[in-house]
Amino acid sequence: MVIDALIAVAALLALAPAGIILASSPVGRPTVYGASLALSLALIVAGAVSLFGHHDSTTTLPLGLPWLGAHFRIDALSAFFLIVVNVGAAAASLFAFGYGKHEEFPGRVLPFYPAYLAGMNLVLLSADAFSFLVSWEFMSLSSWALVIAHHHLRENMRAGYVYLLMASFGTLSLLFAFGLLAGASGDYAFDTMRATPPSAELAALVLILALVGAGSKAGLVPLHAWLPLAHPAAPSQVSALMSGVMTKVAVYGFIRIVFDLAGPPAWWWSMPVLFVGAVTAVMGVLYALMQRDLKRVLAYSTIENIGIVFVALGLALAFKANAMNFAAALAMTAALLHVLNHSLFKNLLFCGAGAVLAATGERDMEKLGGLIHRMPRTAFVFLVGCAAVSALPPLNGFVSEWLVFQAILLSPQLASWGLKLMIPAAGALLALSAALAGACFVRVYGIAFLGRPRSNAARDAHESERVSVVAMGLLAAACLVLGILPGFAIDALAPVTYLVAGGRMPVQTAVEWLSTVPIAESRSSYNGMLVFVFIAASGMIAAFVIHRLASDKIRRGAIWDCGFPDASTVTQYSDDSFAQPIRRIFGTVVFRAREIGEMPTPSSTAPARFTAIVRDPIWDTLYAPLTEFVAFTAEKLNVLQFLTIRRYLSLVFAALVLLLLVLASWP
Amino acid sequence: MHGLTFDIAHMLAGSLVLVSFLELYQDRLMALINIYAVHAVVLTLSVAWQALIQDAPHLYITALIALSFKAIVIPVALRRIIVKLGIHREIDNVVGVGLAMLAGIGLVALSMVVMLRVTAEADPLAREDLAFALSVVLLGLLMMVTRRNAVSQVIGFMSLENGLVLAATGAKGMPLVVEISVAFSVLIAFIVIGIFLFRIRERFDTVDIQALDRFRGERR
Amino acid sequence: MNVDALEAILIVPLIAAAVLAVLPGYRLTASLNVVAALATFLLSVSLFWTEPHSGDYLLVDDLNRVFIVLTTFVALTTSVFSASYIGHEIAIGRLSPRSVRFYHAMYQMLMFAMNLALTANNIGLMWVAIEVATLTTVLMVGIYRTHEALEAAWKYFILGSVGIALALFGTILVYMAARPVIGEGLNAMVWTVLVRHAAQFDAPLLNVAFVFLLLGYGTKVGLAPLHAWLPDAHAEGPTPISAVLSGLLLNVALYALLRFKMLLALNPASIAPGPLMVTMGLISCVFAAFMLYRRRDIKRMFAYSSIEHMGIIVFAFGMGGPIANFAALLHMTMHSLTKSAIFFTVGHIAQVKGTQKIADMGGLTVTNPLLGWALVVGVVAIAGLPPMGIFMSEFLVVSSTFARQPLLAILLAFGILVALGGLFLRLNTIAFGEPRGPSEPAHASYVPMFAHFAIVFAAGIYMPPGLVAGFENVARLLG
Amino acid sequence: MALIHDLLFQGGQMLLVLLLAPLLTGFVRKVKARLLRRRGPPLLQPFRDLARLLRKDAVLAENASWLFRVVPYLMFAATWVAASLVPTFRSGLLFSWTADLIALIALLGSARFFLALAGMDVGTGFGGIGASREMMIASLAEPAMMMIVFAIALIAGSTQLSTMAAFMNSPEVGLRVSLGLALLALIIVAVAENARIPVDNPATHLELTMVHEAMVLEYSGRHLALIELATFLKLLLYMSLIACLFAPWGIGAATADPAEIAIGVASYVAKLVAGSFLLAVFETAIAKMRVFRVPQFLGAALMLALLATLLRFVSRSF
Repeated sequence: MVIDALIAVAALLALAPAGIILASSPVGRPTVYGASLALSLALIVAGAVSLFGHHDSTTTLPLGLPWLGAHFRIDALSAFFLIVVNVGAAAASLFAFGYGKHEEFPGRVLPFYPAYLAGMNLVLLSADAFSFLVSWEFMSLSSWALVIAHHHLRENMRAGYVYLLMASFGTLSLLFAFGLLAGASGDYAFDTMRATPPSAELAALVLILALVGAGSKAGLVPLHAWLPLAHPAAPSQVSALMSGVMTKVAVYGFIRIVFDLAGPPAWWWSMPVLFVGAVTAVMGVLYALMQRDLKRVLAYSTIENIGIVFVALGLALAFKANAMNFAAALAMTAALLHVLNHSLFKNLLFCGAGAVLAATGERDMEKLGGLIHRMPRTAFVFLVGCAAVSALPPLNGFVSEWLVFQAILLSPQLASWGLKLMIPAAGALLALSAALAGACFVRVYGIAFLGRPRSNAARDAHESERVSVVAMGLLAAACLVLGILPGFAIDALAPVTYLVAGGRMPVQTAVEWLSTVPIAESRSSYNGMLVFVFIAASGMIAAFVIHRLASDKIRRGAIWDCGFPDASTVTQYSDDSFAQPIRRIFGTVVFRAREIGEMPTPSSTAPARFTAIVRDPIWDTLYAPLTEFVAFTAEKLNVLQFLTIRRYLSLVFAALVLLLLVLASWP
Repeated sequence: MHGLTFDIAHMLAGSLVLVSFLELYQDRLMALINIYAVHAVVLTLSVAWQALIQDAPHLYITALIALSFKAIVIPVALRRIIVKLGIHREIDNVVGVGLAMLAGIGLVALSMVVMLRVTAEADPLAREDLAFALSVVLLGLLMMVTRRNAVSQVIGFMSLENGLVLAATGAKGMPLVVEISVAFSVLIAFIVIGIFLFRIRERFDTVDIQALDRFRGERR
Repeated sequence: MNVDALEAILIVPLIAAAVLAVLPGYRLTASLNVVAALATFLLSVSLFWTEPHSGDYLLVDDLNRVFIVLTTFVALTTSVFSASYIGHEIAIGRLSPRSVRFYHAMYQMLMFAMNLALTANNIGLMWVAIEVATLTTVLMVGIYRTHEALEAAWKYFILGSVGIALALFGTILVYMAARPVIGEGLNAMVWTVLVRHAAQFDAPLLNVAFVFLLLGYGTKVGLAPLHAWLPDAHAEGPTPISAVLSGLLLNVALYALLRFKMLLALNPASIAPGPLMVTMGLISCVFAAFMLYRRRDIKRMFAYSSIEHMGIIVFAFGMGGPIANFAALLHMTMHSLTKSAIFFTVGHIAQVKGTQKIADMGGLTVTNPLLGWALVVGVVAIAGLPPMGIFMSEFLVVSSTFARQPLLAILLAFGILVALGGLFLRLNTIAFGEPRGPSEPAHASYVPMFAHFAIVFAAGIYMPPGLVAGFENVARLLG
Repeated sequence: MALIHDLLFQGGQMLLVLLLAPLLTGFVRKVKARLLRRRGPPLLQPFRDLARLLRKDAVLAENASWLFRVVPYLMFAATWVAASLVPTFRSGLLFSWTADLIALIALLGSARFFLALAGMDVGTGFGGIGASREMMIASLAEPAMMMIVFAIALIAGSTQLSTMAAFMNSPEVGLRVSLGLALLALIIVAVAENARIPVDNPATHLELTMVHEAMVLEYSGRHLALIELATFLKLLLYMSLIACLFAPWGIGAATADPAEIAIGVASYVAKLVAGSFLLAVFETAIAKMRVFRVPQFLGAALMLALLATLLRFVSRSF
């Protein structure tokens, strides 16, 4: 199987130079995106076959490190992520099939797009440290090229720069982790690493390094700084991939290293993961609430969801360390299911944002509005996405979060008191982030799609291409299906959880009425399908009854608005004003948010001004000092470029004397 | 008989160090050049003596080069240059003489410490010789970094190189000594000519190397 | 008389130098230059199967075979590049026909000197060869006769001479150490003999010798704080010379250093050379990384990047061990190829833009796509990003070091990261963004640069077993 | 046979809540009026209002989208389903496993989500105010509610309402600090969720003080009726939730004979009466607070609930 997958990846790689050649020709876009679509479908098949066929397949090519060769392997874990990645890739390609028409520099997108897909797939396939890191960094590099595709915009270049630096930083810390796992002898193959787990303290170090390395790519706070810059900068189908899929590849890297290679976890391992995850979840959604840029909101919401995934992973670690394999399986299932769900609806949302961008040329929500009338289909699928990301039943986002909560409720059986107290606290933060996410997406949808258009661009927006809408529609359908029939996905995940968490959940599809019962029906159960049916049924019954027995007449009238309707669209609630209550409650603490209102004196005709100032604490405290340090050091050292020859000679002289002194003092 | 030969070689090498100190002390260019001539002469003597006691005739060539080129040609050329440049009365040093001397003494001590760790079965003559050679080299470098004027820096370099020749000749039966001394003479000739060229081309109004640095690539 | 390949790779450049010194007309001389370089390259390749005798003066072993082939190959590609480069220089009248004749003669002279230094079996001869190489490059750096060029040449000359002097003193000391064991005369300077008896040498003397050799040849390698000559010499000389300097001369000096390191490694009583090299390598790497940020001259920037990479290589050799040595050799090879290719690109860019000032360059991928993307590829490669070859060596260095000396590895990684930041900061403005500055269509010779990039790329993906075996063998030699 | 039996009960429950909800609101209003020395509207007034609204035509703003018309049905359906899944007089409902307590809360969350969207659909200032404040309140009330669920579920070892009720009925509950805190928090959350004084005033006509009312300002006719009914249902839901969690006395088991069921119904009605009486007293006793005092109010609930969750371990660890 892995051979076939590699062939598909090779085809993707071969597509890249074809992209260079075809970029200028009209057939370029259909060829590249069509081929990418076909190949990612093929890779989905490969992943599905090896996931449901329950057999690993490995191969070694004479590439990469000479004495090692490039090891490739598909086991349950990589098979699952292969499916996730390529479902996202297929959807994005289909979307780009139509959307790519709006691309102004196809020459800077088409070559790198398939290369990027190939990079992500290779990360999942590779089974030795070198190929893993090569693919990892290649993935970053190709996505960097896509981020700076529109290089004439300064902020894009800056985004790309920050992104590349953070990516290399992450790669280096992963490199350290692998260095520890491989030892001085340099056995970089995953099998040998697995066979010889490191000592306890080294393993702990590996955990931290993996958390930093994979976390910087997944966007864990405080290493997330690049993400909200880079994801929006790229073309939308690429943003969808970066947010929906690449972050999942990072999650894969974390699971692979920590759960698979680093040996049995210690009891405290879960603590940093839980802490970082919970903080990330809340911070991410709070950031999202403060943004005006549509795509940036989505990027920050990605950070939030990654936080949720890592909380679930932390739970899995805790249970695994306590040999509660079954609970570990539950937590891991929750994490993986959320990975899948998020990849679906975030893909959908970014595609929708892309459609809006193409239709209006605007990413600033303050200039949108009323799009539900202009682009109804996009509006509908986007609404589904918003509901899913806000974890509303009966959609898929809710199922995974529900599973996370179920896992949290198993925490009392843990041995350590620290965890007993920490996990519910993390749960509180999780609940908070879920509620805030609801607020965030009411804001997004209400401002961008509802209300009255706030700019001419929004007024004469047009529905996006049919094929793009189809792509989004498929994603929306997937969100609904996974929401009402999660059992099948959960059962499919069993081999994965068995591999990495050492246990499996009870078979869900065997439960009557196909409801989801993680532990026992007396304990907790949820049946998305029935909820869906009941809501639909009772809603329709109500409608039917009312329309029959009471009135079904509609009269259109002017806006009521308590009798003072104002024609100008600026009197609508703006995104800032919507966020104001939450900014006041949380922002004053987290973002040192301040509101400055200037009221003109009576009789003066000056307008009243209101400005809200929100600072990014993490950038101010972490990144700004770092950059200043580098700039400062460079400035100071730069003096050495401008010395006289005599001073240079004195340097040599000093070095000589110093070394002689060393010799003289040598024992 | 070994004692006497040893003492003379020792004496000559030591006096070379002494002359280096004199150079370090002397801050008038004209006088400095004269002392350098002396330096070269002493070197010639010690090389000749080595040639005698090692009965290695090819060392006489080295001695000859040292005498003719370093003791006569170069000093004469340098005198002409500095007279032309009108800097023959200039006083030139960065750090005070006293400080320079102190540093020099420190360097000599250092070289002694480093060299005397050498186990004795490497024969004593070589060992002493090396110690002195090393101190001459270090003093030459010290001179280069404590003088601002190109001429005195060249002199510093040349006395450094004298130290090398001293070491090379002290090393019994070392091949290629002649070639090396020739090569170095060429090098020095290059340097002197370089200074001279710059003067002739009216490109730099002084041989002070800082003048060169005004034309550095990236001005601040 | 019969001449075997070993002597031939010395004689051919020598003759070529003599001929080129008298021939007029740059087209003819340039092509002759290429032909001579090609001949030398082929001869050096033949060294692999013809097993030439190693006498008292010359030798071929696995160590210098690698260096020789690399040197002659880059020399060949550079000569091809320099043909088109010099053509342009003459066209705009920056070089007179006379100076071109001189340039070509010097080029072959340099090749001769470097080959001699690499094949010398006699440490005295090696020293002479490196001195000659230095002097020729000094003359070539100053060839433009501008203030800056002369100043750079002068700086190079003074610092180089001091370095030479120190190296000579070290060489003499080695002889002194060897003499009591081996006896007077030539043998005590013959490399193969020295290695055989290294164990009995007098350790303290050897230590002093190594200090002087480290500083002397380290000056040529461009280790901080002995690097001062390097950036200006790269920036002010003709670009082919910058390519040769970065790609080859630094390697040659490094080669000399390695020889003596092996000597010390064989002597148990002497100090371990490793720590010294590791320290200097680390200093150079981090220092150069920071120096990248404030550069305004594109060639000077890449010169500093050369210092950084030399630092990494010396660091790796200092760490020692099969993996680190292998990585260091690989890194050295990849760096030579990449950096010379970058200088090819930069040379053409400078000609297209009519300046070396980074401030006047912008949006190259728009105005001259091929050159611009070539630069991007080069920077990606030199910054150690996959799938280029340097990533493999950096991967091996960092990971193997981290398992042994975590702190050192972190410092090195920090240097690498800072350097990456500096390089891409400039690349962003040069290759991307709105086009800036004048730009005329490039009539460049793309073959050399893309040949190099192709090799570097291939090496990053797949290394032929033969090459690997050779490298591993050498790595074992270096201990 | 058993299935039909269960189906019967489930259907009965659905109709029961539908009928009981307006009655409850009417009763609360009546009591409040009495407390204010007014005669107040008759008990069945809510039914009359609903009927009147249903008969009228719906007037929509000309730029109201399809979402605006769908939301009332969605909201009503979600709330109704949720309400009919809370054990009232008999646990072990047929479909009780369809959604546990967490899912119930989430269902109410979806109802709120869509109502807030509807508030922003027409693009007026008031709708925005309402939506934004509603979501602000929810963003604090939901986590608090979730914490309450944790506190109880960690003790009862289940999030299944029937099981929880059965457990709270059993002697092993004992008297726990954390349960007390949870109850307090739950009451606060219930007050906030149902837009009662002091968080919001259901009877206000001063727009700026409105939260819930501001959202539905544009609604009329049958749509308004459905929203009203949904809010009635929500109040009932929370009351019966508190009842079945903290006063589960008399709730009939799944295997209950008619006598027990009669007891169950009686006790249920009694609980509702008591609850609504307390609510009325509470509402008349205190004044509405400024919107930006609400966060402190709900924050207190969140803290209480979190405290309850953590105290669970010390109160009695088993």
